[in-house]
Amino acid sequence: MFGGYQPSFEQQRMQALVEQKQMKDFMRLYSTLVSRCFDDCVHDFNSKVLSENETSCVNKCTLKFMKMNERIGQRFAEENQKLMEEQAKQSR
Amino acid sequence: MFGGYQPSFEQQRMQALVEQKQMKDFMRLYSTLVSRCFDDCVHDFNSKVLSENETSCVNKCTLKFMKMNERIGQRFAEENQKLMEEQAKQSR
Amino acid sequence: MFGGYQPSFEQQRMQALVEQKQMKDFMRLYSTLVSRCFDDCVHDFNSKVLSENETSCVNKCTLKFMKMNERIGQRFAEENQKLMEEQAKQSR
Amino acid sequence: LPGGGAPGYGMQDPHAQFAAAEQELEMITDMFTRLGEACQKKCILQRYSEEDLTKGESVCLDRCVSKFFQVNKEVSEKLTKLSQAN
Amino acid sequence: LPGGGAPGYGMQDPHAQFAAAEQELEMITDMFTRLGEACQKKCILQRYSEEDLTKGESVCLDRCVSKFFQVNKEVSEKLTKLSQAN
Amino acid sequence: LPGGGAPGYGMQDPHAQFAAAEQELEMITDMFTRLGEACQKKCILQRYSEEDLTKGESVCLDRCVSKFFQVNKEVSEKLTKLSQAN
Repeated sequence: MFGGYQPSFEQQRMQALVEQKQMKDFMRLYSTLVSRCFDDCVHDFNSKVLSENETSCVNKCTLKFMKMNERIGQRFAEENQKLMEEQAKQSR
Repeated sequence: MFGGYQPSFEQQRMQALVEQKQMKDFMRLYSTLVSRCFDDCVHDFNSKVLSENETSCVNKCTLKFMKMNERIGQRFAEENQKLMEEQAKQSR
Repeated sequence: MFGGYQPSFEQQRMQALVEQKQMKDFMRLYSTLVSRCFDDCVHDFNSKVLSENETSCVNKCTLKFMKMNERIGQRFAEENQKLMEEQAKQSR
Repeated sequence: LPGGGAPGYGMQDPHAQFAAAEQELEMITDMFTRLGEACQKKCILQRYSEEDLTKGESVCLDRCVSKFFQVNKEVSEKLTKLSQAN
Repeated sequence: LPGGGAPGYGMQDPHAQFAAAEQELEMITDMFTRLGEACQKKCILQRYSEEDLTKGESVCLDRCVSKFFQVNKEVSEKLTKLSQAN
Repeated sequence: LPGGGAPGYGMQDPHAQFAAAEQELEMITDMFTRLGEACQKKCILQRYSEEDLTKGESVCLDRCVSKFFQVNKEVSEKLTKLSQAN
């Protein structure tokens, strides 16, 4: 496939690509989480310090977001798997 | 312009860049389309299967989105053309 | 750190990266500004030409956006600085 | 690396291969992000009164993912038909 | 490739050239995406009762694109003035 | 450049170094963009009756940035705890 290249070299490079992508995805997830919990929990700007209620809301928001994300991730992987199997069947 | 490089080589590379970009744009368009039609057409989560009404809505949504996109694309190209001509005139 | 590479070469490359990033950020800021001011100021499509009111709104919107952005940028830099100092302290 | 005996920058060479693989990853990630946004909007109403997903929210999320994939399939088939008609 | 007789990583070398070309493409695409979102929001009200654009929607889209470019021009001129004033 | 005596594509080589630096820049930019959107939404109510920030808007923006960083810190600590618990 990669004429003149050593497979192992290309594989390393591909793996680095996947790792970069995962890091990028995590960062995107993280900043989505921060901005969403900020949006939903912080409404009062008469003070520059988070109130106890706001802090508690942010903590619940974080946990709920992670659980939601995990559940969606599982379903997504299952559905994606099904899709790939169908496509493999059709291309035979 | 590219001292020491063969133009044809650079041109190939530039073309590959444009093709990658087009593929990326199409993918962005596609995922925008899916998420928009999902948002606008699917509201009932008492079932895990699309109803007939939802399916019909998704189909109309897809067609309407593509037509809208085509029309905006034409106008965008015209306006962009005008803009470039003006800029070319000013820089003379 | 970069065994076998001349630092100055790597530094140049890093600087080019930072410059590209700044250009990209400016472009993102710019297109955010245009679409936001369009969204907030243009509501009438009985004509294809901006009215005086719309033009005036766009101008104020542009100025306000830039001032907001500058102020947020200053605060962001300060808070980011504090954060880095705390992290440096913790990792000692 | 580019140059030497490499075949240029068509789809055959490794640079284009990586770009294609990167784009596929990008596509899947983008879809996942959008699905997450869509299903949060549709299913997570009473947001942060408690930190666990309620039973109702969980079931809604499952169905939401399933329906999102069905919409994906409908759109994909429609676009295929359109491109064949032209 | 970089190195050899290449002039480093300033705007003269091909890497930077490609980066600049890529950014311009990126900019135009970004604008187009945002314009599409804006004009859909402004013009496509009764969304999916039928699959064709109505006459009203079509005219609105045309004007919307035209006005979007005018806003772009206003903003661009304003920023130019601002940067010259500083 | 890649190949020759280079150590492959792990975190040690310059390509990965640049990628990491690029991602950190990306992260900070992304945060800044989101903070800007969030604080505009929270603080700039009466948008364009005048071109200057009002006193109230300015104070609100300052507090908004401060609180955004505190939320960032809370989330970061919570995730660290979660990852240690697993």
